[in-house]
Amino acid sequence: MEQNKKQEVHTHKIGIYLWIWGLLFVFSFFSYMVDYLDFQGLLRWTLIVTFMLTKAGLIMAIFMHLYWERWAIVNVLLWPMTLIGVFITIMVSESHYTFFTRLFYFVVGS
Amino acid sequence: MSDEYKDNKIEAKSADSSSGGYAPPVEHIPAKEAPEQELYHAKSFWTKWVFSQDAKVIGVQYALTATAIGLVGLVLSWGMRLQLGFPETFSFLGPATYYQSVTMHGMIMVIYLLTALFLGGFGNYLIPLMVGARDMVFPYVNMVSYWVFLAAVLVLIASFFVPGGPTGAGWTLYPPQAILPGTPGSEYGIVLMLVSLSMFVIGFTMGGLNYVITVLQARTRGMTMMRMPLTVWGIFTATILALLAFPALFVACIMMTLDSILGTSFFMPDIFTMGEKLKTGGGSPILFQHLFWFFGHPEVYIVALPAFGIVSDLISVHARKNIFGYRMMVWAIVIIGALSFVVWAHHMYVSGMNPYFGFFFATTTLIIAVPTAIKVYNWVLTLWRGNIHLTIPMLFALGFIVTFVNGGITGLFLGNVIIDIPLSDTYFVVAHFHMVMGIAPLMVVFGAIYHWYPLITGRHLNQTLGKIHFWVTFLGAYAIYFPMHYLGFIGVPRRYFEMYDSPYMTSAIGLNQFITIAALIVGFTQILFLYNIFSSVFKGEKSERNPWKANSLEWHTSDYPPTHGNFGKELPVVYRWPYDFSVPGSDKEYIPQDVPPSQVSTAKAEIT
Amino acid sequence: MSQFDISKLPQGGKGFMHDWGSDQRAFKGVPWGKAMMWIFLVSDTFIFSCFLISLMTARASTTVPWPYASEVFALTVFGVEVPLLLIAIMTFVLITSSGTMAIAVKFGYEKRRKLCALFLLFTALGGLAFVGMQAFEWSKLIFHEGIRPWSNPFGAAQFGSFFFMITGFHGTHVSIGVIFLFIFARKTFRGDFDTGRKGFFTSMKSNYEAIEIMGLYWHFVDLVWVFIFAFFYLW
Amino acid sequence: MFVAIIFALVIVGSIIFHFWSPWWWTPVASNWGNIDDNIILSFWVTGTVFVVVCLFMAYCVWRYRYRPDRKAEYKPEDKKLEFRLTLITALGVAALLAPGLVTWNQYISVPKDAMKIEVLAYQWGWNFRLPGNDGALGTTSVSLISDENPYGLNPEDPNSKDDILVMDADLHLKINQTVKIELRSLDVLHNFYIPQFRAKMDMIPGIISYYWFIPEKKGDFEILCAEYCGLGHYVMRGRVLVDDEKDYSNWLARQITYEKMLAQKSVEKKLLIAENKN
Ligand code: HEA
Ligand code: HEA
Ligand code: CUA
Ligand SMILES: [Cu+2]
Repeated sequence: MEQNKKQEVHTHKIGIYLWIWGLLFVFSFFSYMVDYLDFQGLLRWTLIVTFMLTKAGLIMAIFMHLYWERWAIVNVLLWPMTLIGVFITIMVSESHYTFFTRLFYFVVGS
Repeated sequence: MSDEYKDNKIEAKSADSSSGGYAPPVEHIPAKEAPEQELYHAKSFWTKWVFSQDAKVIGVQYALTATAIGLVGLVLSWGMRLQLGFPETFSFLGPATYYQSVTMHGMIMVIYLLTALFLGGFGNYLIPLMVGARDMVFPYVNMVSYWVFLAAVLVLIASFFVPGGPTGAGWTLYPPQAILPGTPGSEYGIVLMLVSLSMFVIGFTMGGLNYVITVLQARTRGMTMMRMPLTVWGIFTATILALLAFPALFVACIMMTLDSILGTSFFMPDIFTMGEKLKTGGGSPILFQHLFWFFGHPEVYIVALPAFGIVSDLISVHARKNIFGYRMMVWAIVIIGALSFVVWAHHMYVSGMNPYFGFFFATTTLIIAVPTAIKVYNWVLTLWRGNIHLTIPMLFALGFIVTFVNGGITGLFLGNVIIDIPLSDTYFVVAHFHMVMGIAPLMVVFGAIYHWYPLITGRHLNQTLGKIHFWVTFLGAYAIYFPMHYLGFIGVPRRYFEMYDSPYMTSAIGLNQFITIAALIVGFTQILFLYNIFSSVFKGEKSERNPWKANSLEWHTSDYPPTHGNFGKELPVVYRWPYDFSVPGSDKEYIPQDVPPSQVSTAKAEIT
Repeated sequence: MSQFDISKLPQGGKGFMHDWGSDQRAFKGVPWGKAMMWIFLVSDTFIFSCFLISLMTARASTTVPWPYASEVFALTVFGVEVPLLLIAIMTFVLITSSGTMAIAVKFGYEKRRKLCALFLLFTALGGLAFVGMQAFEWSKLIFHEGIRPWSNPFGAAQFGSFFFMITGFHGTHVSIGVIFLFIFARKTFRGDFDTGRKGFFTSMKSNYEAIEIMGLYWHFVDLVWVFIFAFFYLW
Repeated sequence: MFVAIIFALVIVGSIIFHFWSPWWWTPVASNWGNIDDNIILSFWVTGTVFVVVCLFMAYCVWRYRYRPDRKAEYKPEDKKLEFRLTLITALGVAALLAPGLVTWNQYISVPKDAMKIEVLAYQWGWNFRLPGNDGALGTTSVSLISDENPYGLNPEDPNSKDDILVMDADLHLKINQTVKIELRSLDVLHNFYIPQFRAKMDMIPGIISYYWFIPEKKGDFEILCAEYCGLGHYVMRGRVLVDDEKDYSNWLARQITYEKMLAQKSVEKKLLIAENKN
């Protein structure tokens, strides 16, 4: 009986998948162009991350059906990522610290 | 929601209304959301007892394996203590053997004994029974989980027999020292250790997914999250922590294995050793420490949270009183779990990391003390106005409170970054973590075994032996570790093979010998306990059904002890939380979770 | 006893409170296997995150220059150096296979056995192509560029270490996925999910939910590639 | 009865042990006496909580021990009480943390006038390097280490010429001279720890860590390596001698600089070559 219910919840027109597929292509192409056109610095950084997160969001929301799931599960899946966020923040700061002590105290480039 | 019951003197309802608008009417039985679980029915001896897919059997397998390897850890600790107390007398232990013992002792105790015992052992046995499921959701995966765990243990044991012996890098396995000559077992031992850990993680993940999904998706009708016994909450949260923390260990293991066998430089900076510069270079040893403790700190709560949960149930049942502040207890467990991911670098205050981290991590670390303190208060407030049976599980629970508070409080010293500076890497730390991890959760393990042994075997453990076991273990262990803090104050560093020639040690030789003797006595008492466990299977006093008069579902199965499938034809329906002891106005002293309100004579109790 | 009907439950934030406060299931209407796959993927996310965080740390703390990925991974086509060409193709292949997987899942739920099996097969072939190209890339790096896990001619040694480790780990995920895709394609085609034939190992029945679970895994592999692409190749 | 008494005795025994046992920390010999103050504060706050909680528990065990005719109270929660306890605990935590963080801030902020000293650790021993008259230490690299250049000093760096190399496990310090210790390791993790100074920090290969202190008492202190570094970890000790002005300059005068050592070595080398020629 669960099966029947699912049909309404999970089946979508094939079009939406093709759409997303196309979008993923486009965004991959954009991020490829970032490299091809050799953008540098903050611009490169922002563009790459934006495209990356957009693609990730599309895959999760549509292909993995997260958009249609109930909040109870969506929240459980996404909140742990804040822990990753903390870890990233700390490690960014840590690696800069390491880098600058090395520059300061050591003969660099050997 | 609980406002509804505000003016009602009994707030029994409170326990399950917190999480929102859903509170089924009193006699309402919700519809089944899913068909019955399909069970695997074993046909032969092998599939029934050895390659078993029954969570209860798997739980016992896990527990026995963990105990066996735990005894190895115990014996290693004797070797260490003999050397520390009587360095001249027991010179058969060289420094290499000593460091190998320390390492294997630490690793075995934390990972292969406590983690496996609490989650694999108690988790497997109790979760399905307590939430009213027939079995874990994926019995087959669950079985594989045990066998992978066993393989991991065997690899660990194998490392004792390879050339160079097991690794002697300390259980923290810090590179570069772990894989450089100058450390015992830096060639084969360390690789086997890393492989074994990786296997443990893989095996554990299979089991852990089962525990989590069983709690989330396989509860019986009426069993809301807020009606689960705290034991389940503790194990459930700990499992989630494990699923999120073990990845960091796994990654660290892979990277170090590559460093060790392929010569990569993930953790290898520019190093000059043995008269030459190594080819490796540019890596960061601190990175390993971050990865390790991103796993390591949650890990210590992985062994603490199940203990918190179980001890709550022991106290409640044996004091015949509902656990005080159930909701706060649940939230405390969840908050501790979440916070435990943002305190990891308190193990690295003196590691040479970016010094400004000290502010952040000291603050988060001390904040954890608040939810923990709430738990402690609620345990003792449960005793208040209870009707305390001083059974053996209760004694162990009391012992747990004393040792845990003692150890937790020394944690506050260490968490406060500036105080950690002189105390880090001294015996103060060793005393802290043995008190809070070596002794406190073990007290709960013992208490839990005395509590659930009748459920598993249908017989009681011998009470006299049990009393001796408790008193010697509790007083003895306290005598080992309380004075040990003061060694740390004097300045005695941990992981010192011996330092009798040092001015810091002169006053403390006697103390060290005392500690060794106490440790040996406590250690040998465990043999009594093991004897008790094995002989009581056959000779123990037969236990009647539900000997402790507990409410939770595991005592109310159709067969006693429970058999495959746990419950009879129909799964039980749950109407209340598991702590309805001494409900006022009721003629029953306790009301099991599956007793419908209509069968309880008073109007008031029906609220649950 | 009333029938359980998921469509009558509250939605959004209210639904969150309701589901967590309810009995039996916290994730309403989510089968066990799917819930398990989701939680596993969260755990796996932590693994990949740790890998990528380590990469970031190593890269940001080394004083030796980091090789410039878009040159290292350039491919010469008709005498022109095109940066990251192979990687771009690999990316497109993987995304495509993710698309076919999504469609296979759709057909699975509609119980269109043959179409479902067909698209699973497409997906598997896409995965296979991806692994093949990866193997080609590895051999090119090892044999032509002289990149080794422990050293490389372009700069920081960690470049090669992380490259082989992370793409290797991802490639393993893809390979495992491919194997299962083939198995599932066969099972679907044979009609196991319609007849409730018992599994070889578990001796349990399974149904089309298995396809959705497989799909989650496969999309996740694609998802991880999105991050690797950004962090390793483009950064 | 008996159980409650034993538990109470354990607590009382702990207090007695704490106050009357001979084991206590070594007298502080640096400016970090305020770390001791922090510890004492923690002792009082947490010690009180420990004693109160445990004695309360023992009291409950005695007062509410099993009686067949008694019925336990039924009390799921008491929001007010729980809130108060949370608040008190939070205040207690804040009281411990605030002074701790202030002291930590001092610990990581090195005074401007501090004299820099490099402590060099290797498996399993200690060496030291003092700046010469320029007050600065030269940069280093482990790739440069050789017989002529045991510290791996950068010969191009003008700061390194007059650096004083103390190739000995004894370090002398001038009393009341602020020092910033720069910690360097050649091979694995070590930790430079002197209990009387209260300060410690790991040394990590490939990075320089630091701390600072003012030695305020004359004396002879043992250095302990406080981070596990392999088989010789426990024998990796050294000495710090805190001297007065005069003894210190005497000692300093006996040390050689990098330049001098280079000169000496090249003389030796020439001699060696000359010998070989003969
Ligand atoms: C079960 C295991 C467990 C548990 C629960 C804890 C709990 C805590 N630990 Fe511990 N710890 C370890 C196991 C554990 N630890 C291990 C194994 C190590 C060493 C690893 C190694 O290096 O080998 C270690 C090391 C360790 C360190 C690193 C020391 C060092 O190496 O320099 C620190 C530092 O912050 C620390 C802090 C804490 C704190 C603040 C808590 C808190 O969670 C404690 C909270 C509890 C209480 C506070 C008691 C109850 C509270 C009250 C009764 C009220 C309190 C009153 C007031 C606050 C006023 N621990
Ligand atoms: C749960 C964890 C645990 C437990 C139980 C123990 C138990 C003991 N440990 Fe510890 N120990 C560690 C975890 C643990 N240890 C860790 C993580 C380290 C750090 C390693 C490192 O530095 O790398 C360490 C290090 C360590 C040291 C420091 C070595 C050094 O730094 O040089 C010492 C020294 O005395 C010591 C002694 C002991 C003693 C005497 C016992 C016991 O003998 C105490 C008394 C015994 C008991 C209370 C009963 C024990 C029962 C069982 C073990 C299992 C039986 C189970 C069943 C029957 C179900 N241990
Ligand atoms: Cu050097 Cu320990
Ligand atoms: Cu910790």
